Amino acid sequence: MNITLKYFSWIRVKLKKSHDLIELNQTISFKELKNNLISKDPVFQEIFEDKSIKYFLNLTEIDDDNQTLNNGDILAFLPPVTGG
Amino acid sequence: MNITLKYFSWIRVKLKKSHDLIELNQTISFKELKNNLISKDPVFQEIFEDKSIKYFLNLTEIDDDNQTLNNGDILAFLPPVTGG
Amino acid sequence: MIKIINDNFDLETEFKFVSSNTNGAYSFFLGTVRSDLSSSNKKIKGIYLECYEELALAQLSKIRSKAISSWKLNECLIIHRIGKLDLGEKIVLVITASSHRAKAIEACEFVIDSLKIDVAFWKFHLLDNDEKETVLQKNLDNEKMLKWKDIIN
Amino acid sequence: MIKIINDNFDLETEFKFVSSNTNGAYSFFLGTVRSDLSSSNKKIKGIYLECYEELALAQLSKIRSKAISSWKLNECLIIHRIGKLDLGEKIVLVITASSHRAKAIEACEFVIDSLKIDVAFWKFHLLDNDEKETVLQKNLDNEKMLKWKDIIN
Repeated sequence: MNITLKYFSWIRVKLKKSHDLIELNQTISFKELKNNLISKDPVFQEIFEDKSIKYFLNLTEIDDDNQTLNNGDILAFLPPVTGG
Repeated sequence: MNITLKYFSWIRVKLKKSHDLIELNQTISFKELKNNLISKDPVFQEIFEDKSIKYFLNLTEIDDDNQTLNNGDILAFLPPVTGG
Repeated sequence: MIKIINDNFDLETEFKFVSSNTNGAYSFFLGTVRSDLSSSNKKIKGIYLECYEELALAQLSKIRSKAISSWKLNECLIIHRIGKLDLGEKIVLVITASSHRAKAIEACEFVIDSLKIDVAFWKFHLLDNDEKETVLQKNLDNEKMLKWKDIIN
Repeated sequence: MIKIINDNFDLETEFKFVSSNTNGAYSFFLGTVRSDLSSSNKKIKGIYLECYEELALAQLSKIRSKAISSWKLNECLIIHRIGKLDLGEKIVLVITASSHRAKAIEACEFVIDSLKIDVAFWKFHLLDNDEKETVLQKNLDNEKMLKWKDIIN
């Protein structure tokens, strides 16, 4: 299964990319994905420790780390917004 | 001496004119002018009894009936405003 | 800038007069001629606006200065139209310019609230039967103005 | 109407989209690119606006609906620009249309306050040395939003 990660603002700048396509063999929880990403790149440690960042799964904010991610899901990393 | 009276809104409509030129032999107080006008036309009785009307002498609101009117003065009759 | 005019005006053009790189926030209030009257069932086909122009200019100037000093505005523009206006036409425009959004918004509301009760304009409804009807001042406008007494001195 | 666009827009044209004879009061908030930064002494030559467009449209739509229902608005238009913008350029426009002045003004402030903290836009300063600097969210904006909790539920 595939999950698309979308990065915005300073996260995009820091990672030097706007998105990633993650391929997995089975469904995974948001918490498991976090650990997965940290093990691949320690910069994610910093990101996940920043409590100001919000995570949106298919345009809805994630409020439970145990939420399951499914094939085709889009997970967005959102630093505090600064529009207007 | 001459005093110009300016009428606005329903007062102008009621009097069917926008202004009057009053000729006087001597200076006069606002109170005396009021009595003067009422004696000439009883419609001024109704006007002066309406406490919502404001009187501006040379663009400044009159707050004292004993104020003296001088040659060349412009006295305006202002019903409550309704602009905007 | 204060203007009392007969002609219609263009919002983009008027904005350019107050626009500057040091601002960042602009609040506009635009009043237009409504077809339905809240106070009655009568139909109107427009309005007529009367003005004591020398006095209105002086009164608007005072309100504008008070708004600029109280909210530290960079600019404040007031345009009010006079004469005959059709349904939907613009009557009044207030633009306040500031570096701070909340200040621009509050000052703009102060200006239009003040204008409604303190400036020498009078409205007439032009009725379908060609009569002119004097518009009466709303108590609500007077009451709304009271809130500014605590903010402005 | 909600638009997320690169191009500049014209205020008079946008007003015509929301204009109707049944309104009478329009409140506009216009945000533009400021040359002086309140937070630092750095000079900027413009900004870059990033957006998660699908999400931003959904978030703006929710804010717009809330404003319309809470203040019984007749219309509400929101335009936000994205991409590179020069000093003084328009960033955001909110127009609320109502038959009542106070409602239009309050609703307009609610929309821009909500947009500032709840919609997926991110600003970068384009510095004179060609660097991009991430703009940080203002605490003030979050605090200002709290006042709406009592008004809107």
